[in-house]
Amino acid sequence: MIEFRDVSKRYPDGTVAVESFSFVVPSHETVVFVGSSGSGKTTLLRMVNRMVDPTSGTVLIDDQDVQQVDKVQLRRSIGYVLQGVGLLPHRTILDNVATVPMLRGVSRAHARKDALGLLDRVGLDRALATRYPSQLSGGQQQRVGVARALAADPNILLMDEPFGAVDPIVRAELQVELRRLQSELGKTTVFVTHDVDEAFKIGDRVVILSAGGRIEQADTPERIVAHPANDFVADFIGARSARRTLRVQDVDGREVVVDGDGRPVGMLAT
Amino acid sequence: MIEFRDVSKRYPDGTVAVESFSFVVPSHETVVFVGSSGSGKTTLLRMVNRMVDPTSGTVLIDDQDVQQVDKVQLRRSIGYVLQGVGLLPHRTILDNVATVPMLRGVSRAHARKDALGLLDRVGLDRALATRYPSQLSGGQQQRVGVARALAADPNILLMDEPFGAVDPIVRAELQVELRRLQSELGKTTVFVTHDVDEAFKIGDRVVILSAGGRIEQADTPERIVAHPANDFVADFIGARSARRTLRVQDVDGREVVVDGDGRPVGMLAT
Amino acid sequence: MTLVQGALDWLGDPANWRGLSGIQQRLVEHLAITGAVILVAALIALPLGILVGHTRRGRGTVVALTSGVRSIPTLGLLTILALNLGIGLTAPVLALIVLAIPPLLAGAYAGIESVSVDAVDASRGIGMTEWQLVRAVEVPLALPVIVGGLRSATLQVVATATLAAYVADAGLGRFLFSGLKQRQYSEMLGGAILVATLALVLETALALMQRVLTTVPPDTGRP
Amino acid sequence: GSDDSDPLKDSSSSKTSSGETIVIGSQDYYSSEIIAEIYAQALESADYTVKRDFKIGQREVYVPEIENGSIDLFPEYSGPLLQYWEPKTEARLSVDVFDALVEAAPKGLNILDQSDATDQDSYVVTREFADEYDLETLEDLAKVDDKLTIGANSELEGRPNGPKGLEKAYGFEPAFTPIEDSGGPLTVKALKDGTIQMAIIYTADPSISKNDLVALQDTKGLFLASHVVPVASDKLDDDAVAIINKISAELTPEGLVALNAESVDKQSPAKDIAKGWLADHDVTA
Amino acid sequence: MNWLSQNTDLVFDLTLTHLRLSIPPILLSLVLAIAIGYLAHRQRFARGPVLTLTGLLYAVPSLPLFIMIPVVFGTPLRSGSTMIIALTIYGVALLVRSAADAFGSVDRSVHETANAVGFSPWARFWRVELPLAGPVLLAGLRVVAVSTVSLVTVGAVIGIQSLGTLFTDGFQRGIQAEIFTGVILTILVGYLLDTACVWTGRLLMPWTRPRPRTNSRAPLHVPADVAGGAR
Ligand SMILES: Nc1ncnc2c1ncn2[C@@H]1O[C@H](COP(=O)(O)OP(=O)(O)OP(=O)(O)O)[C@@H](O)[C@H]1O
Ligand SMILES: Nc1ncnc2c1ncn2[C@@H]1O[C@H](COP(=O)(O)OP(=O)(O)OP(=O)(O)O)[C@@H](O)[C@H]1O
Ligand SMILES: [Mg+2]
Ligand SMILES: [Mg+2]
Repeated sequence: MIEFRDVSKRYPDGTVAVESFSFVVPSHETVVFVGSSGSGKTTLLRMVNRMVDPTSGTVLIDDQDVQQVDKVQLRRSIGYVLQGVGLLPHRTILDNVATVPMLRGVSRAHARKDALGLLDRVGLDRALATRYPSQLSGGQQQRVGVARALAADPNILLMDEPFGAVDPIVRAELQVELRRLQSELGKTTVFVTHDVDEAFKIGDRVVILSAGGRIEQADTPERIVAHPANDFVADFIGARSARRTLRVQDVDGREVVVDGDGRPVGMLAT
Repeated sequence: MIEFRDVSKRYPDGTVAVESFSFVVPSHETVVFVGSSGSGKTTLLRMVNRMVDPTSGTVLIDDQDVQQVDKVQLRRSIGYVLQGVGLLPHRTILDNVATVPMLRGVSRAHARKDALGLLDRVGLDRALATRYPSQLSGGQQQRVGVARALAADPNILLMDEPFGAVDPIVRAELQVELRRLQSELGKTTVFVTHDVDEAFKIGDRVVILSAGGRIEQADTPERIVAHPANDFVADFIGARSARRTLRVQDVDGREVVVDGDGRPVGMLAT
Repeated sequence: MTLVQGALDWLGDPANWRGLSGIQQRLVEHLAITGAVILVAALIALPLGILVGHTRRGRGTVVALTSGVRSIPTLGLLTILALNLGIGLTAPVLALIVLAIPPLLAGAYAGIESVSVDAVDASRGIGMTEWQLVRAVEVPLALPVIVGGLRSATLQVVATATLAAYVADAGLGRFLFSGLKQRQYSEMLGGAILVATLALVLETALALMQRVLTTVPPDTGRP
Repeated sequence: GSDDSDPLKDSSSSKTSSGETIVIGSQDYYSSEIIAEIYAQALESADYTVKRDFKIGQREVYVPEIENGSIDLFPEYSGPLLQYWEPKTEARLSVDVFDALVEAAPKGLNILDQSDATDQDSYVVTREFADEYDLETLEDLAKVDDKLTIGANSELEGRPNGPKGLEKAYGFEPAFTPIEDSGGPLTVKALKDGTIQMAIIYTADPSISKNDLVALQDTKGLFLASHVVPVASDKLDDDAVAIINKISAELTPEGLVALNAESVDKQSPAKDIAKGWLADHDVTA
Repeated sequence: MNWLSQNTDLVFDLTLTHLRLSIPPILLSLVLAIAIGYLAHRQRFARGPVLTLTGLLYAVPSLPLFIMIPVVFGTPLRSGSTMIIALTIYGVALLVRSAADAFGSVDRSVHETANAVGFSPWARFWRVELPLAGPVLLAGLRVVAVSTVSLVTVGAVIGIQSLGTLFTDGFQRGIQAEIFTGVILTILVGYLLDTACVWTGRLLMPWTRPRPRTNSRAPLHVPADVAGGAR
């Protein structure tokens, strides 16, 4: 369980990124923070592993204040997938995944063996193990990033727009994979994105943020779609837009679901 | 009207990118070529403005063989939005848009005046005119790319994954804008993408390609969704996947359309 | 071209290679001066450059400083130092150290700074200490650029170490000065050829080293 | 000796510059520059047009330019100049050297009257060192059992009065260290530091007395007598020659040391020193 | 400062002479390096040899170079032309790699774009490639400017007047103030030309000006740093 207790963050240059944010991420759940650029998502996420220290308020993990924990130890115990992946370009895929266990003192041979298993887990061919990050496609790199975050078998997983840089098709694949992983592993996960559709696809619970880390609505995806809390949320999720107002159309005897502009979205399951 | 008449392209290194491709793009229509990476989309597109010359076969524009036209002149007469925008980083937005008319000999003052009008047209604030490309967001740059392609008032518009690099939200906006523009201007347009959803949103007609520029199906979006021509197409558009098999679910009294995984997609219009 | 022929003859005469002021001895002296200078300069410049690159502090100062130091005329510096320190190797070695510091420093901080911000942030994020970050990420990734700085420094020092002969009985510069003053132009040109050859050899060795140290494979595009 | 392939010999075509302008050169040596400046100001006050081309490196660089006529007037030193043209010369005494020099001068160059003022190479040691070994002449150096190192411009190493010449004339060969300041302060400092024991310093250099150095007598005639002597091209007319000769007549050995002292101690520019000297001496023809 | 007060004229003259000797080689080496660098950039096979060769020119000590130039070019030894040729050679040695890198730094896609919108190859070079290579070229040019100014002083050893004359003269006469004046003025002249380069760059390349609204670090080009010093 991660608890944000009235946290605020003002950066040295005066920007107030987050103001009085309180929220509890229950254990084994996936919570998605979604909001437009600059709404403070990354700042909030990084408070959990102390990459950012709040100016006021506290963050607690299983009721322990993270300020009491050594930074380096804390970070080694939390899986973190960064906004820009950030693999080490001079290490092979395998060694990238094995980094954290090795930092924690696991022997190289052992760490590598475990890393191989993780590659399978995130759906990467073992043949890629000896490649370098630059020799992988964007989607493959993202998978390595996830494998690295899982390597220390952390209870908590922080993911900062992990699929931001990949194209829509690969992105859709990765989203499906992630859901599979989550159902298998059941980590407490905080996932950050500014794509509402992605949030709906991934989150057990979605938190819609406006500037300064203000919570506009926090609920399950279906309930947010069905009952947006206010105009901000309705606009943000495009509740009134053509792409969300669907209807069913008959095309040569089959029921095609089309959006407000008549563009096909899918078929009605029969 | 653009006609591909049995064109093939074999690159010097032996790669056969396109083999015996024939297709007619009717005037004032938007045709989308969609296919996975390496299926020859870019190669086909570039045959139109002779950035690539086919190894065999002919490309005709309004029944004239493009091989008969001077390359440089041809390119100046066709609007081209490149995979990756490709603005000139050392010229202001205005001068970027005015480039082609100026190359064609229009006076600088005149070209700039016209360019201002084009900024309005693609929905860009005139205040951005004196900025440089790097000072714009990805989505704004894409709009400039489109404005530049329109600057010479071409009859033909070639667009190569113009929205490939922007994030999903901006991408959706740009797709809507492009449809508006198309309905206003009615240019003969060839649009290339590897995102099926984008193809369905933009194309009057969608051509699904497999390796070597082979046409798997060419039809309207609805008909492709309703009746995929073969397994390749069905797989490619994900006809059997969770995201296309929708159903309607009641959430607190409202009809939410959810996909096969139970994730909300939109509301049923009433 | 008789001049070049003369230089080659001078180089080819075994008598010129032997003895306390022979080519062999001068080559050794020249190399020793170069080595000592580079070593001392590296001990000063590399840690400083790495610190600046790592902390991202004081970059402006260092840039201004290196550009200023770079514009100090070595001949002027040498004369001032010599007037105060006397003849011998101290003054030229000091002047050469000053000359070698800017490229080494620039190589070090630019190398560290060129390491991708994402990789650095990620390394912190997964729990590396600052020291581990420097040792295991920043320095290895910066090495090619650092060695690039070393290459320029070496090239400059080898060429400029000839000035040592202005105030000391050492190095290949002796052939240049005495050749000039005694109108033995073949000797002078021969000396120059020796300096350039030495530079070529060192340059090639360092280029090889740079290649070996480049741990990141080239981007091969599609896998 | 000189290579056959001397790149400087024909480096520019020999033509005299246009009109009346007299080009005066000087060595890259402050004392030479002062004398050249005296020539220049004296000629100017006699309404000659003068162009100054001072501080031209060493003899190897400027003599070819005198020979090819790009320089018309140059204050030289009789001994070294003779050795430049006649490396094997046997002349040592003042008059012999002058006569030989007039002989040796290439066609088109005139050696004007030599001055009493001398500025010649001499081997100096510190007073301490001289006392320790009781040195007066170069011959006495044979007594020194310690290491003996000469510091001087690198050209000395190959010259007949360098280490090899000492060996031939006096029977001992010292080590050599180049110091490229023509016997300037660095050389003096090296002497005092004991990094060298012996140096070549010009006799007119005020630093000899200032630093209490001892010039050892050259009993075997290693050095040629070296008087200040103007070298002139045919472009100088009789009046001009008369003025220059008058200057040579007025310039005494002590006078030259005084001029040099003014440059080094008072740090005055050559222009001012020359002006002061001309105010005290009448050189009008 | 006794010396300085008596010699302001001399110092002023020498500073001007110094500038006169510095500026032509800087400009000449720019032009030559652009030509050679572009060639090295376009002809992949030529790149390695051309860059190594020109780079090595920098290792030729200056004194022998001064002697060789009259032989090869027929200029009088003790002349501005000899100096300018020598410094141009060093400038080219420093700048060719920068120039090749500069053209290399121009995004391939820009090249594509220029073709696609209908630039002729000639227009593409002048109006797209050269301006875009500008920033990296400028970075190289700044190094050349500073090192040229510092190298001019070496000419004093063979009698070419410049601020370096103050070193040799001050050395002989034991006047430290004179040497210091020379050193400081050399640094100042270097700074002056460096600043001139920067301002010219800003003027000619408005798109590189520091701009508001972006708080990202200045684009980093690893310095082509092979600068400075005299041989
Ligand atoms: N180190 C910093 N110093 C100053 N301001 C910062 C810093 N980091 C972030 N900010 C500012 O704080 C605000 C919130 O930033 P944050 O990165 O948390 O937003 P975000 O929601 O993650 O945005 P994005 O979707 O663009 O990643 C922004 O206005 C940002 O400019
Ligand atoms: N200049 C070239 N030389 C050699 N092969 C090439 C060249 N350009 C493209 N190809 C190859 O031709 C095939 C088709 O390339 P093309 O760029 O047309 O594909 P695409 O459908 O546009 O792919 P993408 O979606 O990745 O842009 C690919 O196998 C590609 O590797
Ligand atoms: Mg963020
Ligand atoms: Mg393509």
